[in-house]
Amino acid sequence: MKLTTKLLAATAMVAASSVSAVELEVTHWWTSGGEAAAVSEFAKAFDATEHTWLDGAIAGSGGTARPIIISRILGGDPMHATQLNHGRQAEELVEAGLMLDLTDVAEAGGWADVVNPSRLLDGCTLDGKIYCVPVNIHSPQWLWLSHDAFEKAGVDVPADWFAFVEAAPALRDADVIPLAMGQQAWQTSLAFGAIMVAVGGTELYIDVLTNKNAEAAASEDMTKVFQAYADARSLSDGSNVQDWNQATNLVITGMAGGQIHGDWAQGEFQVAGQVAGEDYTCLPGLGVNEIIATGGDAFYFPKQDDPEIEAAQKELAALMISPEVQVAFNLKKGSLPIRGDVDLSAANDCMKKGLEILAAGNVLPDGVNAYSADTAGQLEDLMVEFWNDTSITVEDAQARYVGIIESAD
Amino acid sequence: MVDATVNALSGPRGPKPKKALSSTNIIIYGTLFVVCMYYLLPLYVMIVTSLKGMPEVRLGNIFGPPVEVTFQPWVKAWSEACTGINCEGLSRGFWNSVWILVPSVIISIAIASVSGYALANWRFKGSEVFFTILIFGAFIPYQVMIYPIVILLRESGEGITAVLKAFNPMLEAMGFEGFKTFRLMGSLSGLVIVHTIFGMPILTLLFRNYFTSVPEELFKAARVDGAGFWGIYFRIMLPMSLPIFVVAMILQITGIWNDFLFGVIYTKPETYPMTVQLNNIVNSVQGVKEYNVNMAATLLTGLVPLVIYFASGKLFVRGIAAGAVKG
Amino acid sequence: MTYSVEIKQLDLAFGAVKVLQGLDLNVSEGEFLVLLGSSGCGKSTLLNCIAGLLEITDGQIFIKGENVTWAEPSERGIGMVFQSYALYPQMTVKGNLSFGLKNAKIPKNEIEKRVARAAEILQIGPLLDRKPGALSGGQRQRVAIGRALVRDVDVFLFDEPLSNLDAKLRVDLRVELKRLHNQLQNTMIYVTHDQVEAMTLADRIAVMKGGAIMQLGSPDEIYNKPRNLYVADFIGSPSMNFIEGHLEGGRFKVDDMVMPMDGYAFAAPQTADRPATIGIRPEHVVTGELVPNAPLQFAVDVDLVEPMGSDTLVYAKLGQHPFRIRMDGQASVKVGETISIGVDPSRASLFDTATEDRL
Amino acid sequence: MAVTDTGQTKVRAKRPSRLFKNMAAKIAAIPMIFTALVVFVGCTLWTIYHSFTRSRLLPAPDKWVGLDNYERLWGENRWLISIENLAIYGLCSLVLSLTIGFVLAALLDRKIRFENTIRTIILYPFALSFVVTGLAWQWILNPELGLQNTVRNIGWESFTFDPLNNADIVIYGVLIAGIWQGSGFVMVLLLAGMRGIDEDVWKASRVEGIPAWKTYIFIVIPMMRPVFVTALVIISAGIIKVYDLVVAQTSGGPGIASEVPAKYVIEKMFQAQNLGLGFAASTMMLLSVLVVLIPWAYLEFGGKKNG
Repeated sequence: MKLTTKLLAATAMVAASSVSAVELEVTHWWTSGGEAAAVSEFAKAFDATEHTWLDGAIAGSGGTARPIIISRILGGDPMHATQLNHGRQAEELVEAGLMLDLTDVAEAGGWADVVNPSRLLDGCTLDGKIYCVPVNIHSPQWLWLSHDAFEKAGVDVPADWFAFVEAAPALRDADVIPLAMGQQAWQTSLAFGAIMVAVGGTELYIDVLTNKNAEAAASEDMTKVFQAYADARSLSDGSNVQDWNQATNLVITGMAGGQIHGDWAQGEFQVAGQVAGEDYTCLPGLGVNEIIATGGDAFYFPKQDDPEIEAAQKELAALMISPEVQVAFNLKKGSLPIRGDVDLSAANDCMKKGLEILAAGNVLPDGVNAYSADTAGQLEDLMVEFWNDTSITVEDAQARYVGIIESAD
Repeated sequence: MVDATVNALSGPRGPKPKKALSSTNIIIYGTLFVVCMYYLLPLYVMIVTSLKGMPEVRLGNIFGPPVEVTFQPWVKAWSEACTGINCEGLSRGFWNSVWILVPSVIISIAIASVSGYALANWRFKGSEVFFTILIFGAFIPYQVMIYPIVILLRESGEGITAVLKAFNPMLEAMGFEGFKTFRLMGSLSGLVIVHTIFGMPILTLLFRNYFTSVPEELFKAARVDGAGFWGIYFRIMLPMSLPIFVVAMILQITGIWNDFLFGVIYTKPETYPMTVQLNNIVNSVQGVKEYNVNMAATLLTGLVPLVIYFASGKLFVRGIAAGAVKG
Repeated sequence: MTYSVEIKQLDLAFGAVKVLQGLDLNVSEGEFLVLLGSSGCGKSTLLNCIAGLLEITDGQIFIKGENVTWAEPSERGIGMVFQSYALYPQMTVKGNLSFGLKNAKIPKNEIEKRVARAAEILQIGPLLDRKPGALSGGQRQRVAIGRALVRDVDVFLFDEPLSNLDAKLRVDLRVELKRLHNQLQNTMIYVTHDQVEAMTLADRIAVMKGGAIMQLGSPDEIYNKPRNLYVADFIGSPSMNFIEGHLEGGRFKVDDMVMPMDGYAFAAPQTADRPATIGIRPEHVVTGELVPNAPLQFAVDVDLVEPMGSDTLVYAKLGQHPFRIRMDGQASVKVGETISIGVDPSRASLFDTATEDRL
Repeated sequence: MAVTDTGQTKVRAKRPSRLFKNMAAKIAAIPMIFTALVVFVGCTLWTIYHSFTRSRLLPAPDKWVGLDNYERLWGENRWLISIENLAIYGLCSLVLSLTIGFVLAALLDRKIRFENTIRTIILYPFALSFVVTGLAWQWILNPELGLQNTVRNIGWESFTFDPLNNADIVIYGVLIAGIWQGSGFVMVLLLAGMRGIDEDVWKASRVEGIPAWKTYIFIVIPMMRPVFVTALVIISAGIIKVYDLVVAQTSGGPGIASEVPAKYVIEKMFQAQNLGLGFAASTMMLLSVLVVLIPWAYLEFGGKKNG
């Protein structure tokens, strides 16, 4: 421990009486440039208290990190705090009594009043108790477009998905990959969700993903969605990257025309020094339906048997949701803050678009929340398989999709 | 089979190719040359890539030697490459691997050699049955046992904690600090146990076969001379089986160093072994993939087993063959 | 009297396989006993039981009157010499000799004294600091004997100690062993499959077969009065000629030949008529000018002649029966020839064909 | 005292208890017994049992569902693809590594010069981990900057070799790396077997004027049957465990085209939070090992009792 922290800790000890300085190990999978910058805002804020943030970044996507996090919690070696998508993912862990109950912190901070949309807090609630801190709102349905690329192709930057599809041949002629796509399953699945909102509309989206209506999944509208998705995959020929930020990088460098991806992609543009509206354009809801599904990240605090640590955990929880930290974090992350009462004048073009949509209440629940990790995994597998295997017909894919929805839990 | 593998080193047995420049000879040496190229190619590519700057890498000639040699990628891979906001490079993984390796190798070899010795010289009722199960266990896919072992480690960690904490009131009364929670899961000691367990079948087989090949009369003579179980082990068997211990060490060092699966499942980021950290560094991208750094990192990770391999020569061959082939 | 080694009703079984069964054996103080038999007869197993290296199933073993049935090998007061020498390769000769003494916590100067004495007896003084790898086979075997010697024990056990040596060395060491026994006067139990070793070394020989002792007796008894067909066949080289026939009124009859068994010492005075087998050692057959003096005379047809230098071995036919004759090395016999031979029934052996026991 | 000073004076006259006989050996063998019984047998049975339960994030021994997990498993495309990949990878790497291994062994056996050097070169990849192997080949097979690009730069513009981004052939891309890593090992095994053959066989065939290749095929190979069988079993056991190579080289991609069962199991257990399905899949892996192992064990140990 550094001397300054020691001194800080000493003074804090006097101030906060019984609370002594502890190190909290926090795991997360925010390892891309923009994400890492954002998470260090948390770390900075927490280190400013008498405690220390011990970073446990786990590289790779949530898919790699979640197993590590969960196996450590189950294996009796829980970290002190961890990122997890809220919703069904952590349900069993909470049920098994492995997570710290944050209800008293939430009540003290009046979370119920400040968190907007309130659905985010619902995701953290089980049997009336709150177990996690939502830290941001992420909406996956965005289309990111490279001005450079369209300039090369000599066409205007399209205003919506359909215009983008029309412009694709021109991009091809200019040796630009129209659509960048990382090959990990969750990315193709995300694109499917975005196309579903844009092409199929919100009703279909809610019906299938929230109500788990297999009939709706078998409908003709859904066939159109699959068709559009099939078209999209042909646009991504030549995009041989794995990670989402590599795909985003193709857009940033003008090697690809666009990418369907969540608002966190913005962080990468920011790190690359690009300006929204000048170097790139973002279209929420793919520019068709200006509506966004609101997922997001949340932090859980696995139970410890040390009261000192527990106090520090609660302190961190309160800190994460505090206005200043929310602003600092979300500006870097490119996501929206979970409270409406903060000043985001520093936000850029894209973020403001998101804030407006949020303020207008054009929000959808996120698919992730409604399904178990198991079903979500099956859907992802189907999407990535379909995306990569052109021999699967639209009909086959839809039939299998319906099958998964029917047996979903 | 240990003996048979020694044959492998004893010299060729096939027909001798006729004249120095016969067509058969040209075909043989030609084929072998091409084969050697294929095996050397990736190592060569890794080395040249790791010595190039990124602009040169992007030119796209992976086989070309570096125009301008730079060691920057090596430095970066060792001490600067990032996973998340930790930018300590591979060095942390290297030391983790060392801390995993040393106790794992010592403990697994100690336990397996004693087990092999008991099986070879002190058979008791059921010992062959346990041994058979052990050998069959070597073929069980790890995936079948991974999850229950998580539970085993957690429970024994809790058990040990409970035992230790029982002493706490006493220790505190004496003015000492009490024991903290002891964890096997996620800790280095847990991984050491896992490596010891999974190294057991092959090592036990290796030692059992070796000790069986030691003339039984030697063992009898020692018993007549009044030496017991441990006396014979330490005074007679151990001093005469140093080569097999070296073989076992080579086997374990390469095996444990190269492990990925157990490292990823039974540790946490701070204790990740080098292989896992390598995978993370290479697959966690900040903007552009730095292929030269990736290749430097890859080579660094492969360095320890390569050094062991080139240094140990024939013993390595003996080790893998003996470990793999039933005796 | 107390025997040096006393074995009572010894049973040994590996699972269902009974290796030794109800075996009794007494060895007197200072006796040189040889356990002789072909491989698998149980002789080495018996030795291992005496040494305590094999746990017996039932029975008792006494050494010097002490019940050592369940004692550790080192507690029995025995020393053992093995076929493969079994020297500890990483120790010097001296280390090998003193290992057992160190284990028994014998004082250092006492160890020195005993090692020096053993080295002197066996003439291995100059070798003390060498490792076994640098010794010849004969030297190794001496060290192995020395290892038993230093322990100052009552009973020496030898497990085929000369089998790994070449023929000439074997003879030399055999002589030396005999001398050693004369000098030390210890009890020695010696396992071998080599009848020459047995005959030359033993005070008594125990011929073993199938885990049982077939005959226990002096070399002379074993050779001249084999108790059954097996022992008769096993001892002697070339082995005894056997001809199956009938015993009728004290005469042996086969085909149209009749042999009066005059001078033959029957085990029982009035032996009833029965199918019997006569055994005649090839070296007990006389030829040439000695034939007329022999009590019985026959004519045989020569099939094959094996000149061996010192002797000539003749394969012949006595009527329908193959018959081997050991003749002088100078004898000139040709294949196809018919020669006359003489036999002394008092030197022959008669066995009951059914029970195979000596009559 | 009858017993001399080299022995202890206290002599046991009574038969010691069977349990305490050989006590030191039994104590020393405890770790081995623990591994055999608790880990290998216990954990395997535990997993098999739980594969019949509806265990999700946590094991749920009381939620018995019979064969549901297995039905789901075999109805799932990703599993079928994993199995198909394993079959292709397994078959090809068996055939290729045995063929390559044998040919190389035969070449090295022909009294050539530099034998040690060549053997060292062929075997060194085996010392490397699968992660290192996978990453090295990922780089070589990189379409933009790797082999394909180099060949195109030389002038063969239409040259296409991009297995890692083509779902149809990605498994062969993994195979190239796998063979590179493991064939040297097979060669060493076979070479050892080859040199274990009586040299008189070669003398006899030379006396009878049989050409070398015929001697190899009709005499040497049949004589090496046990070595081949052993190599086969070891390669097969290794193939079923393939995990790190795929994770490092392709992460199962593109899409799910290079998934393998071992990866499927890990992901179902720790990621999709469907332990039951993961257990079912790992039980299937175990079954496939037994399919190879039992006939082998029968052949090897069927006649004689002792291993």
